[in-house]
Amino acid sequence: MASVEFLGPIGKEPMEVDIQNLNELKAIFSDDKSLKEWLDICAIAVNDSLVDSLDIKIKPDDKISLLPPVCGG
Amino acid sequence: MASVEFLGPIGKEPMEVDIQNLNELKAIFSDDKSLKEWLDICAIAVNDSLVDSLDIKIKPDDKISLLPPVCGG
Amino acid sequence: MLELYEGPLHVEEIISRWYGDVKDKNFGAFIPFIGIVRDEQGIDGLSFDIYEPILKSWFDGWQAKANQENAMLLMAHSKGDVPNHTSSYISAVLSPQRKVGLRLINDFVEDFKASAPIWKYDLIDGKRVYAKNRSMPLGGAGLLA
Amino acid sequence: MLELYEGPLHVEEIISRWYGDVKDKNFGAFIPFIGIVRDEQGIDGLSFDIYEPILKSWFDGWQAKANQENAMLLMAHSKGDVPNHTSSYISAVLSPQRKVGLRLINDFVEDFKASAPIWKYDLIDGKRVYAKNRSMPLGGAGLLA
Repeated sequence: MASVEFLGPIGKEPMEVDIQNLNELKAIFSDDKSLKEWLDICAIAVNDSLVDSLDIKIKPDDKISLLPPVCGG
Repeated sequence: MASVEFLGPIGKEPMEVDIQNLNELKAIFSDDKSLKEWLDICAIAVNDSLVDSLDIKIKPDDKISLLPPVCGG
Repeated sequence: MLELYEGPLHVEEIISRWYGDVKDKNFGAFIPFIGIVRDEQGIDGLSFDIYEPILKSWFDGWQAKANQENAMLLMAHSKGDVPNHTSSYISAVLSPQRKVGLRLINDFVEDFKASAPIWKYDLIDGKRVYAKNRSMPLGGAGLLA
Repeated sequence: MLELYEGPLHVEEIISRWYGDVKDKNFGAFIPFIGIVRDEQGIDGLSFDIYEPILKSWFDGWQAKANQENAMLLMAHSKGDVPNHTSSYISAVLSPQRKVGLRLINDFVEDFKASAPIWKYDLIDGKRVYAKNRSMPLGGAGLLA
């Protein structure tokens, strides 16, 4: 199972998902009302690297992170 | 008499001159071999303000300064 | 070098230590950018979450870029609560050359604002309120929308 | 504020004092530029002459310009001899806004190099050698030639 973590202000507990790629994660999240306000504005990292394609293959030990808009300093 | 001071590396003692304008100072300096290497590269201040015209009137109490190229920091 | 602290930064200690560590290394310019929390819009301070793995790889990428110009970067940032009129953030550039240093501190701080995985909250009546309006989406945002 | 010192600057003292003086004044960004004398081309250090009346009016002009953007400038410079690996020059900008601060520190330091009436000498074998090649003529240079 790949893990999914929700960083910063999202305030949602981590979860585990059984998926082959990010398209499948998008489908899972499409029903999740708690994420509605976040999906538009979150970037996605796989194993701590930002990704820009839903076709990325996901392996069982992968870590997927949702990163909301940032403001350091 | 107006005073003339030679700043920074010029290393020349201050002098007093009886002149009406900077044209007359230019004429006085044209014979001064110790200033030959400096006149091309020096800026001129009258009473601590840089000037850009030889026609500036000089009054008896004025202070004229020669400022060679700078490098602070 | 990247330093993370709980709560406000001890600016005097950090700057003095960094200066002591680098002054013999023949960099001609040392340019720190020090961020101080402003008292505005009724906040008591700011609070920060940091995602350290991506912050570190972002910083290491900039360090490599700076090293190519014979320069070096230092950074300190707070986690958790930082009261008004204290510091949450210091970035510094060391460079042999003034112009390279001035360009790098500008570009580094601007990219920090756009890219560092840090989330900011206003502290209002003891609560953390996500500073959503001042925050910037990272590259690729909206992929799962 | 403009501070002139005989010999090298006490960087830790100056930065800590400035920070203490300004941290409650609601500037969000404090950006010092610290110049450190590099050991190069066999010099033992640098030495400086300053013409204070024109330095002060130049600085006051910049201070007025900074104030128009709600920013503030601080500067310290050495007179006389400054050994390698010590500091001869600090300029700092305080600004409510990051971008204004970063622009001002760049423009102020660059104009300082071009306009401040300060003469630099290399210290070589105990002698002062005017750094003519690194120096820049002021505006209107050559008027009496």
